[in-house]
Amino acid sequence: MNKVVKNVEEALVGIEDGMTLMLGGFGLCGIPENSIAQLVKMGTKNLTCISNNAGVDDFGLGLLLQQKQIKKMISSYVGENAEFERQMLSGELEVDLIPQGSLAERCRAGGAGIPAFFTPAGYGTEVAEGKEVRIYNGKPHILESALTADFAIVKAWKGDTEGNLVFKATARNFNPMMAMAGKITIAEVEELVPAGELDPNYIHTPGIFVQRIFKGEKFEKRIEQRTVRQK
Amino acid sequence: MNKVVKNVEEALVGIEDGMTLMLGGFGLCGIPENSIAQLVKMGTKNLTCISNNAGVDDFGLGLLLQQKQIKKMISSYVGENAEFERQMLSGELEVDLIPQGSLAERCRAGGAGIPAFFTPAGYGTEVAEGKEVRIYNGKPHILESALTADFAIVKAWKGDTEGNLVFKATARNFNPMMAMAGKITIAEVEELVPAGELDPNYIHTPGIFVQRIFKGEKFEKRIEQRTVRQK
Amino acid sequence: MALDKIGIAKRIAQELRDGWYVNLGIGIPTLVANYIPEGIEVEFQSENGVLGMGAFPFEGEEDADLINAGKQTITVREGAAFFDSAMSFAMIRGQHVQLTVLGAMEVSQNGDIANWKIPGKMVKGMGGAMDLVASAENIIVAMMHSNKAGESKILKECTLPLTGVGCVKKVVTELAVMEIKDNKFHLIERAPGVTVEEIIALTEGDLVVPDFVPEMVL
Amino acid sequence: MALDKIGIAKRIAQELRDGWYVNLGIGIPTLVANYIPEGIEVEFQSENGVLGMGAFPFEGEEDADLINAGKQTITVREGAAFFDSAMSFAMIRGQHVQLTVLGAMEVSQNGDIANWKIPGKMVKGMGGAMDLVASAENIIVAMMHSNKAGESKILKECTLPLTGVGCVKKVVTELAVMEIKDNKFHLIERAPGVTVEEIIALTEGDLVVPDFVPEMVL
Repeated sequence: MNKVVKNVEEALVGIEDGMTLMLGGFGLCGIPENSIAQLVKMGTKNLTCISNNAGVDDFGLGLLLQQKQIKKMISSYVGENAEFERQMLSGELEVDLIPQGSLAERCRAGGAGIPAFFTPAGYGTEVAEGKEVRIYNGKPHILESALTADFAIVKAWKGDTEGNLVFKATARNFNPMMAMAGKITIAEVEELVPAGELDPNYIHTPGIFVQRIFKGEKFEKRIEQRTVRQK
Repeated sequence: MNKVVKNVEEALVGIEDGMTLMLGGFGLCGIPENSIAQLVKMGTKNLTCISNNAGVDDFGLGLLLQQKQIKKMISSYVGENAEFERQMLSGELEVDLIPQGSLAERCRAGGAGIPAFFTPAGYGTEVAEGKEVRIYNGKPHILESALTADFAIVKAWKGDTEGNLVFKATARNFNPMMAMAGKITIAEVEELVPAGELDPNYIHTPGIFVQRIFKGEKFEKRIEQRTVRQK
Repeated sequence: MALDKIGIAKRIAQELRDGWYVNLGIGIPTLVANYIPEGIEVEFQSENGVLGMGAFPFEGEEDADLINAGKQTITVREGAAFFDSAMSFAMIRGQHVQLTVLGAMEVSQNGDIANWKIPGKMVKGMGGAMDLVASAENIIVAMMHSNKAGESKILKECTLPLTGVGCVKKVVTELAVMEIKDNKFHLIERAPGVTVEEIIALTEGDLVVPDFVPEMVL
Repeated sequence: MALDKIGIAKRIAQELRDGWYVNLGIGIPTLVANYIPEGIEVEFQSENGVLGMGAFPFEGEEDADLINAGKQTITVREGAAFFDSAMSFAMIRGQHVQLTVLGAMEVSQNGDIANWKIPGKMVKGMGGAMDLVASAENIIVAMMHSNKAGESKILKECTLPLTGVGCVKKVVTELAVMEIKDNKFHLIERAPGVTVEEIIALTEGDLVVPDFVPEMVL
């Protein structure tokens, strides 16, 4: 089942103002940078973006924030982005902050047909406001619901023509769950290979979750905190 | 963190009468056969076994059924085992039949600290009796709870000294989720390799879930339905 | 003449659409894979953890670690993927599989299905069937129209413990293709040479019969 | 003399036990990895998806695809494993991680912790902290005893939005090691040269002080 589209332009066809997008990545690691650049070009507005972080001021989702294309962010951590903080504190940007594990699990649940589940994370905090609480094993848990998106955009290391994906190291992060939760899932990959080249034992995201796949033109893969030791 | 134990005898130390065990495998594919043989030898009684199937009459969990070591089975499909059916229909054996997807998800939930979740599977059937029902997206769902076990016993293809596991083809099945859900998880593997030999990108079960690992002495890997075509 | 199992499989195969992921149950449904219409591409998912199932292996090339949900040895096509049972049912429950074909002991006119238990007599378990029928958007049942005693299995109400409620959309038997809607069976096609009267006689549930009932083309 | 950040990290490192899986938060907690006591083996989990974190990379060997939860480039040890965020928090929520060390803006005597938001001023988000504190059996907080204005952060009740309730078991500051139980702080050790009086002066919460408070041995 060939899922290959020619380029990022073709891959993002159908994304419209007001839609909900999921975007993979943790910090700047494993983000779909080609697709984000294309979203800037398209100028799509009033987006709801579900993404663990919001990039930095001049890279990743920060680029969409600069252009005021995002109406609402659903994230767990946004500490590296001054423009984000400004828009949020000024009320220009709606923000729904979610514990990271709940965010991951809610995306997985959305993809897996689990509409809701109980988790201890956030009990007794702002996050639990208005949510149902139940005691399990003597501990309070809150009921969290599934997340889905009109489009999920993920970035993989290698992908094949059938949409099977493999991620590298910690660039995997949210990508596999978001791939499951998109009504349409778009994968940008560093290497696009023919079906049969990836070992079926070691596929991270089976192609059934991916509707469109393309080879990203350029990956800058910016490092947020270059930390080294001396030889 | 070295998790290696000498042999199956050492691996199964601590399993006692009346305990709850999870055992990986689908049919006879990917079952921990060395550990099952050892359980027969140990003669441990009144076990509650959580396993998708109950083996066949003379292999897999069927061996424990023959010896009447099992008090209760929690499974999804038991159609290949006449002794099982006899014990169940006569009331000698307690049986809790669970939809296969709910069984997999309940094991995962047990390992993942999710005490309960909603699923559409089983609504309107015997499985839903006594369970809470809620409508999500216009469809009724039932609340299912997590499963855990005193010991989870899984079978992997390759494992390293740190307990990282890799499964082969469809022998993966329930093994990864059960590995997550055991208070103590025992892995029997075909190949035991030094830490560092398995590619960290392609570990199916990270070692954190595994407390004991050993190389199985002998794998018969019996085929239930040998189906072939002619050349 | 009533269809044989292969006929039923062939007729169901006509329901396949290009680009679909399909889950085939044990028995007749498994045979559907042999009759994919030309020019379309589908992928088969097996709930024990494989996407991209291929043909049965050549003799001597069976791999005990590679089976389908019917425990039969299989092979995989290029582009296949293996995964665990939780991921497999994430695909099913999350409606990523476009078509489910499975067998049944009884089907009722509101779309209920029973296929896992005969109280006091037989309990094989539901396996993945309850997850499949509760989740799939598109379910086709492959079954015999009546049992060996000639009693209809196409019923007003199921008598056996249910596998799922209100979920079956289409039934293909050795005699007919029927759609289920508005709490009735609707006769769509009849097997070659089978008369509408024969079908009516073996259908206990309410059956809507249009003026013209075409014969299946296999 | 009050400890510096390294001192706090060294003291916390003494809490490590052989065979533990440990999650270290951003900031001082990250430093703990540098002071693992001899003769014990621990594995570090980072919630962005790695088990078996090693040292920082040599210059020129950084990999943009290999970072820790603080977004720092890292390396991994032999026997490491990568996984997705759902799996990572399955480890955390499922209590497979034996120790969590994290920073805090405030801690209260019933074990509440606040570290993610200052209303109207600063909102970084909770990241994985809420999952970690809600799940971990064993949580050590690394923090400063007071803020720059000299106001205590070891409180009767937190004033900032909470990250978790009743979860902190132990606090290590530049001045002291304190246990939390029975709704009180219990002074266990003092930093070298720091007096009990100095600690009392900077502790707003109820503090139980035993007759003898040993100095930390670092």
